[in-house]
Amino acid sequence: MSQTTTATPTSPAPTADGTPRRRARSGSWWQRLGPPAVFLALLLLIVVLQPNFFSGGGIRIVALQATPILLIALGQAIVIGVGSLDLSNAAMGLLAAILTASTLGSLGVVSPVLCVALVTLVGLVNGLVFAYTQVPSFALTLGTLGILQAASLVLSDATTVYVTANADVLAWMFNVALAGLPAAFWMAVVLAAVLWAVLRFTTVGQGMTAVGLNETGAIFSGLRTRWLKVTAFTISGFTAGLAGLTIIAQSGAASSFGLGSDLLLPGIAAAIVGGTAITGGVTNPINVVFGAATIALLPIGAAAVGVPPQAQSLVYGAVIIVAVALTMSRARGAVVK
Amino acid sequence: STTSGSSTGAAQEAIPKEDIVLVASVINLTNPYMASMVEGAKALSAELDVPLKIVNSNGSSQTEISQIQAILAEGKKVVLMVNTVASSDAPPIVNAVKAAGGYVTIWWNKPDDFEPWTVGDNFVAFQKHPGVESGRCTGDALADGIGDEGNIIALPGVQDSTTSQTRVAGLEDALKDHPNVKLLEQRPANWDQQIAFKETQSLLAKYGDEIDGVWAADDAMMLGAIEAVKKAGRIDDVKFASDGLYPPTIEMMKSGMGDDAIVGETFHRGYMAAATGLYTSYLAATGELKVADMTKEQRNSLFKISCVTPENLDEFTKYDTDVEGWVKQLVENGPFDTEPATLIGQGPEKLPGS
Amino acid sequence: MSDLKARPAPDAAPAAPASASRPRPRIRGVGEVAALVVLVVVFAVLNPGTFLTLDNLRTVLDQAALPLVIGVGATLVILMGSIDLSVEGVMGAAGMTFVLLSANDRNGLDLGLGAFVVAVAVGLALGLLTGLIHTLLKVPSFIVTLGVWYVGLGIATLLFGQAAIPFLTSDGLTSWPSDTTLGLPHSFLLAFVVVALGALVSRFTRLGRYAFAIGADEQIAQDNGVPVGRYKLYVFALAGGCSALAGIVGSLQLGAGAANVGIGNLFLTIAAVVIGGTALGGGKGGVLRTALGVVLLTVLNNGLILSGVSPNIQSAVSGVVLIVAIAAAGWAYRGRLRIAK
Amino acid sequence: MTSTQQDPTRTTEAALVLDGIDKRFGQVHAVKDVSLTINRHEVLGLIGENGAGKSTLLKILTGIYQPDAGSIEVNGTQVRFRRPQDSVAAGIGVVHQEQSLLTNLSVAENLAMTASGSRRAGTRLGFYRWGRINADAAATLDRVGASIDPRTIVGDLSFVDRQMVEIARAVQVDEMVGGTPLVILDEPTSVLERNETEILEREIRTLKEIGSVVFVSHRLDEVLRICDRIAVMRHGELVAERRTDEVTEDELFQLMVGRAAQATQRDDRAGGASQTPVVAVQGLTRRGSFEDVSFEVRSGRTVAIVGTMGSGRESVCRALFGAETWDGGTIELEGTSLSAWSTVKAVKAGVAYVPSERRVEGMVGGLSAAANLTLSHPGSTRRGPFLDPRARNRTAATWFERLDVRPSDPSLPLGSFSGGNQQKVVMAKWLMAEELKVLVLDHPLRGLDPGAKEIVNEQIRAACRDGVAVVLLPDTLEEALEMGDDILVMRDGEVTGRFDLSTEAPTSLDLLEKMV
Ligand SMILES: Nc1ncnc2c1ncn2[C@@H]1O[C@H](COP(=O)(O)OP(=O)(O)OP(=O)(O)O)[C@@H](O)[C@H]1O
Ligand SMILES: Nc1ncnc2c1ncn2[C@@H]1O[C@H](COP(=O)(O)OP(=O)(O)OP(=O)(O)O)[C@@H](O)[C@H]1O
Ligand SMILES: [Mg+2]
Ligand SMILES: [Mg+2]
Repeated sequence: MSQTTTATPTSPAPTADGTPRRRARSGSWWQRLGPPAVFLALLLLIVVLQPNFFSGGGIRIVALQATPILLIALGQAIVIGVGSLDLSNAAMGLLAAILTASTLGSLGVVSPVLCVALVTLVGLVNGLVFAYTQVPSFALTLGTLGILQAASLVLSDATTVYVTANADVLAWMFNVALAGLPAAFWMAVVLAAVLWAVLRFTTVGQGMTAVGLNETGAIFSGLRTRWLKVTAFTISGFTAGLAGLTIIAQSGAASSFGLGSDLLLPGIAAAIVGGTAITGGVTNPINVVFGAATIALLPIGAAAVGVPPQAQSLVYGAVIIVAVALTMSRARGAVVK
Repeated sequence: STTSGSSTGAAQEAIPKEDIVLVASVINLTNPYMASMVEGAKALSAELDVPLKIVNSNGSSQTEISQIQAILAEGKKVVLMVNTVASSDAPPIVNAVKAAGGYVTIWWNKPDDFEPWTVGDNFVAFQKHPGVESGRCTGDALADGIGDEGNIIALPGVQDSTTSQTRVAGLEDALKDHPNVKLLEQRPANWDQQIAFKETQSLLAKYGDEIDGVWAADDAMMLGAIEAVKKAGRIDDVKFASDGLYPPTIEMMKSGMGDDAIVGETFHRGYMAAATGLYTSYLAATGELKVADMTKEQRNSLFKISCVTPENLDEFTKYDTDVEGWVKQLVENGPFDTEPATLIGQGPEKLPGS
Repeated sequence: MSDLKARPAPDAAPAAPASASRPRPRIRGVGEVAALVVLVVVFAVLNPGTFLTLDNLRTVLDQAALPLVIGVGATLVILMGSIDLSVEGVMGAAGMTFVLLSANDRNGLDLGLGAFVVAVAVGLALGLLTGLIHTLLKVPSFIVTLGVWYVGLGIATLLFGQAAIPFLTSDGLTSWPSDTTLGLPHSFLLAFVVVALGALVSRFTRLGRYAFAIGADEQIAQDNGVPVGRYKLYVFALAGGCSALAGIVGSLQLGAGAANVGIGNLFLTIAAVVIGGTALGGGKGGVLRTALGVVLLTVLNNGLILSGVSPNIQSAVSGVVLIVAIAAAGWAYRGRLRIAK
Repeated sequence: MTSTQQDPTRTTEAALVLDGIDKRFGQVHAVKDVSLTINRHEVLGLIGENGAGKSTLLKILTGIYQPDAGSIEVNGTQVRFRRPQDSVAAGIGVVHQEQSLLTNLSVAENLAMTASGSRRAGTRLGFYRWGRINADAAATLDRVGASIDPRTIVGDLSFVDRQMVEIARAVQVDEMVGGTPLVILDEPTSVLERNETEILEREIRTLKEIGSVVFVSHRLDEVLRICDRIAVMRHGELVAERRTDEVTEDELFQLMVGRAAQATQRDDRAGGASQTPVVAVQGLTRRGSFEDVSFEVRSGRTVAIVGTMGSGRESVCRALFGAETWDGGTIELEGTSLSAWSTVKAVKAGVAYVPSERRVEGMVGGLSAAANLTLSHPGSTRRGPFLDPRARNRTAATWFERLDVRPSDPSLPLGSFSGGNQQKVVMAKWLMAEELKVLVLDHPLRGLDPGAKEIVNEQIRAACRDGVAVVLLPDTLEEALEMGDDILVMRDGEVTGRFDLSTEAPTSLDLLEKMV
């Protein structure tokens, strides 16, 4: 309505104060290019120090290791994007891995589908409890983390669960390579691209960004903020489930303390090194790919360059800080918490 | 023992010594056992005059696997000994080593049905000390130590570790012969001194003076438990038994800490394990050991573990003063016949009663 | 990362003109206290004869000591809207420093009280480093402190070297935390003093008040003349100092140096801060509330052990209790405009 | 930054001299070469359209922004304000356009915060002296006639009370410097009711005795009444300085906007335009906020609700929009009684709400203006679940032109627009909706310049013509009389008076009588 009315322009010169178009906002190009740049710089440094890195397939190893981190980080980045945090998603991935390992033999192809679905459901429940009880996500998912850890222990009978048959259902993920990198990695990259498109080109994505930037404003705009948050947590569950599958594809076994049991902090770090603002509303899943690659590169690079093992932890910590310091978007005067 | 089955994988080619790099992968660098492993690897590296790299997994499977892969990617022929963080790490590591044409021996953890001979020559061997034996020997000692009557608590390691599980199974089996000794409760303490301290504190609060003995799956946890018991003022009334005979444990046993509080231990050494594992791989790499000709016992091996009590302690302390000497012997006698860690049987280990 | 909507309903003010009467007292932390009472009653019923004993009380207090000390720093940091994940790393570095500079079986150094001073200084320095990177490079505290966590562990690992575990050799020293005065373990008394100081600092000093101000709105605080950067630095240093102190006490409890002396303390403390009701978004909460949260969690852990809950599912029980306690405490405040993050 | 000798207005009485001040934000040239003198014992009015650069200039004066060029002289000495404290130390107190109190702290503490660097500090060696701080705060609050307990947490105060605290904080600089203070008030009255404005005027006169005041307001009558001299800004430049006694309101308008004011005659008082009530409120009650409120809004009509602080009218509006619950009574929307009402349902049903607290509630500052514009009712700017950026930019461009939003680039983040321009976008976000039925406006003109006011008012009237029912909480009684078809007076949560302007012609006094 009211398209019918036209207001009398009250100013004779609407262009006088009108500024020239400027598409690029200050710092935004770096926000876009920072994460890949940091990854490439780090890679360059490693190649200079260890020229065999490429020929030995270093990149393939980085992609291999980056895959589960990336999947966890993508979900985390979406949740951080709505201004929350999901401390339980790595544990969901591990649970999915354990369930898949114990059912793949009997259920075949159905098993991974079921397991991912189940973990997605856990994410959904997380989101619902969060939205309706309003327990801060940090506390809620810390609680869920505890529950999931116990579930993993109980379901695995506190031992390592091995895939007994049908391993081929998942093995292709790392056996098949495209352009020298494992299929699972490309799968995760495609997922990142899809999430990027969702955030950029859909109303749901725009809604999630709005919630992350100013939830009150989103509420007063009539957005279904609860559902947007539930969606974010559900996505986190889904990507965690996929991460679980990659763990099985990699090792054919899973246990509560084995591979995949320590993806939480790398996942968060990857999201942030990928330019995700911890305060919410700024998420670029494509850059999270580089964030994950950077995080995966650190231990590999450290070993390749020959950092003494005692000092690796120290170097790792320092590099994370430097990487984020370089990729952070700092609008002038912006508040950083 | 039988000879190994069909060897899949590429035919074994002798690798010139100059192309070899030794790699020892350990779980962390702040546990005395791991420190001892590094010491053994270094001694072997010096003895063979082959360069060595250490991988510090920092308790993370992810870190472990990626660092090993990174080293494989450098192009040198890798001769590897891994103390896996978790059993499930073994397949990806072995596969990566195989793809790169290196040779690997795994220590302590692997899936039971993941046998070296089904993988091929590159997975040279899996080695460990029997856990059941360890649990039996310390369980018996502890039961005897508290006078064959009373209550004990147990501190297993990380819950999903087979090493810990077999040791606990041994303990439980040993207690069958001591009907008056009751295992009150088990609290996993993740191989960690600090966690063991807290868990023991809690259990002391729960059971008070009922506790007569503490069993731990390794010495780091026992040391935490001892501290907690000391602080509760009960060090003279409680007995301890555990696995590993760490240097501080030796001191405590010698000095008769408490009222001779430590009653049972086992002897096996990180440096022996690491050097044995690395040397086995090395022999395969250089072709001195034809993997195809190795017996199953040699490829999935159990090595001797010795029960230590305050009485026979001196028999074992002598080894630690001369690590280089022991490694020299290893190189002389081969990986399977060097006292006190000689090959005694084939894995996987059977749990009592199964 | 959570806060109640700051906005009051402007017209909802009481009908009477805002008279000069004292503002209505705010009853805070009732939910948490109730939860604590419920836990104590439940455990007392489940474990007659073991839970409500002096020995067990001492155990609980001794175990609460480390998170209480850490909680003071963590609360101030979180009040500013930042977070400190470096706790366990700083504890490792400071603890190892302390052990290696005290009477120990690794080296001949024994600086006595000097060891204590140097170790605390290590914590302060790491905290200062955190603060500097955070304020000068504007890296989010989440990441800086994550990095410093690893750096701290790295320092501890380097100090540990490859020799045997360094043991403290002075029994007087190692028994200090669990020795009692007035029936209470020294570790707890120390924690009590630290918490009391923390409460005073946050109520009566510029440092504490500015932490609240920064947490409410950093930009406004800056515009109101609060030197935000400088005070952030102080608070992070203070938090580093608290972690260092905890690392020292932890090492004394262990009687030995261990790089992971702080293991498990980070999440425990942050959970306690959150349960206490300090908003992760900053600006609201307090040291005493965190202390309440710590006691709640310690009692919960202790009670679960006494009740013989299987270790496999203990984390689940803790998780459920954590969620239910916070949900219950905040149930009355749920609202369509409330922002939970 | 050469001498300021050429400045003709400069006298020895100058308290503050600005010379060639220039400031850019990226491409936006917010302040262009402004030279201005503020004399002692003078109230200087600063006016200009939204986005003219007033607030920016004042933020430079208070050390929040650094100028790109130019110099500042205080009492004859050149100064540089690197931080807000520097300007406080120089005796400059300020009420910013946006409220800048720390809502989690007490009133006293907020007042002490600015003072902490100065002589009157309530801290010693870093320790707070609460007794001292509270006493000082009480004295300061007394001066501005605010009866607020200094221990109250600011978050618990009403918007108006908070404004009084801000003013108190600004005027206390004189006690700190002991010299001649300069108090800067950036639109302090936009949220105040008449009686509070009077207190403020009195305070300004007192301040004038000892120092100087810079006063920004879009209410030209107020400016003429309060100020001695008026400086006019347009597009970042200082375009005129006039003595109050030699200028009229119309002239000021012309100077500000660059053209004459249009007579705002209402010609379309919609009599009994439509018979169906769009909104019918019956006995609505919310404990502690309002009680037994009943009214109807018919299609095409405007109900203006007036009342002082605590009247509960804002709560009623929020209930209409689903942002607040109610305990008793009913709201009917086109004949259907509302239950489990929420903002989501309200927006779907065509209810719009322009909140008074724009920055937090009205918009998402980090999103582009175009995204904000289409956030609630994407309408034709989406295809299924997908956004259609081109359609969106077209729509945004249309509305930008219609409301004369500046800068004219809708892809900039809305947060970077000036307050008035933000308000225009927030209005447009609702006006663009085809399904718009009810427009709930909480102080929609707050912070708008006269030109923008006209635009927005015209939009409201146009919406009315299209059959929208409007509920309006006006800034002033005059606005209520101008825009309303019906007027509802509320006091202490109850309706105390009703006027149908098509049959009655109440005066402001009639309304005031029922308000207090
Ligand atoms: N921090 C900032 N970043 C970018 N642009 C800004 C910033 N602050 C102000 N501007 C721009 O500078 C110009 C002047 O804004 P300013 O707030 O000074 O106007 P104003 O005269 O106070 O307007 P109003 O009457 O609406 O308050 C506007 O175009 C605004 O968009
Ligand atoms: N404005 C405030 N904001 C927050 N807390 C306050 C405030 N004023 C007082 N308090 C708290 O209430 C306590 C008592 O304050 P009160 O003003 O009654 O003290 P007082 O008797 O005036 O102190 P003094 O002896 O220093 O003058 C203070 O110690 C402080 O903890
Ligand atoms: Mg302004
Ligand atoms: Mg403005």
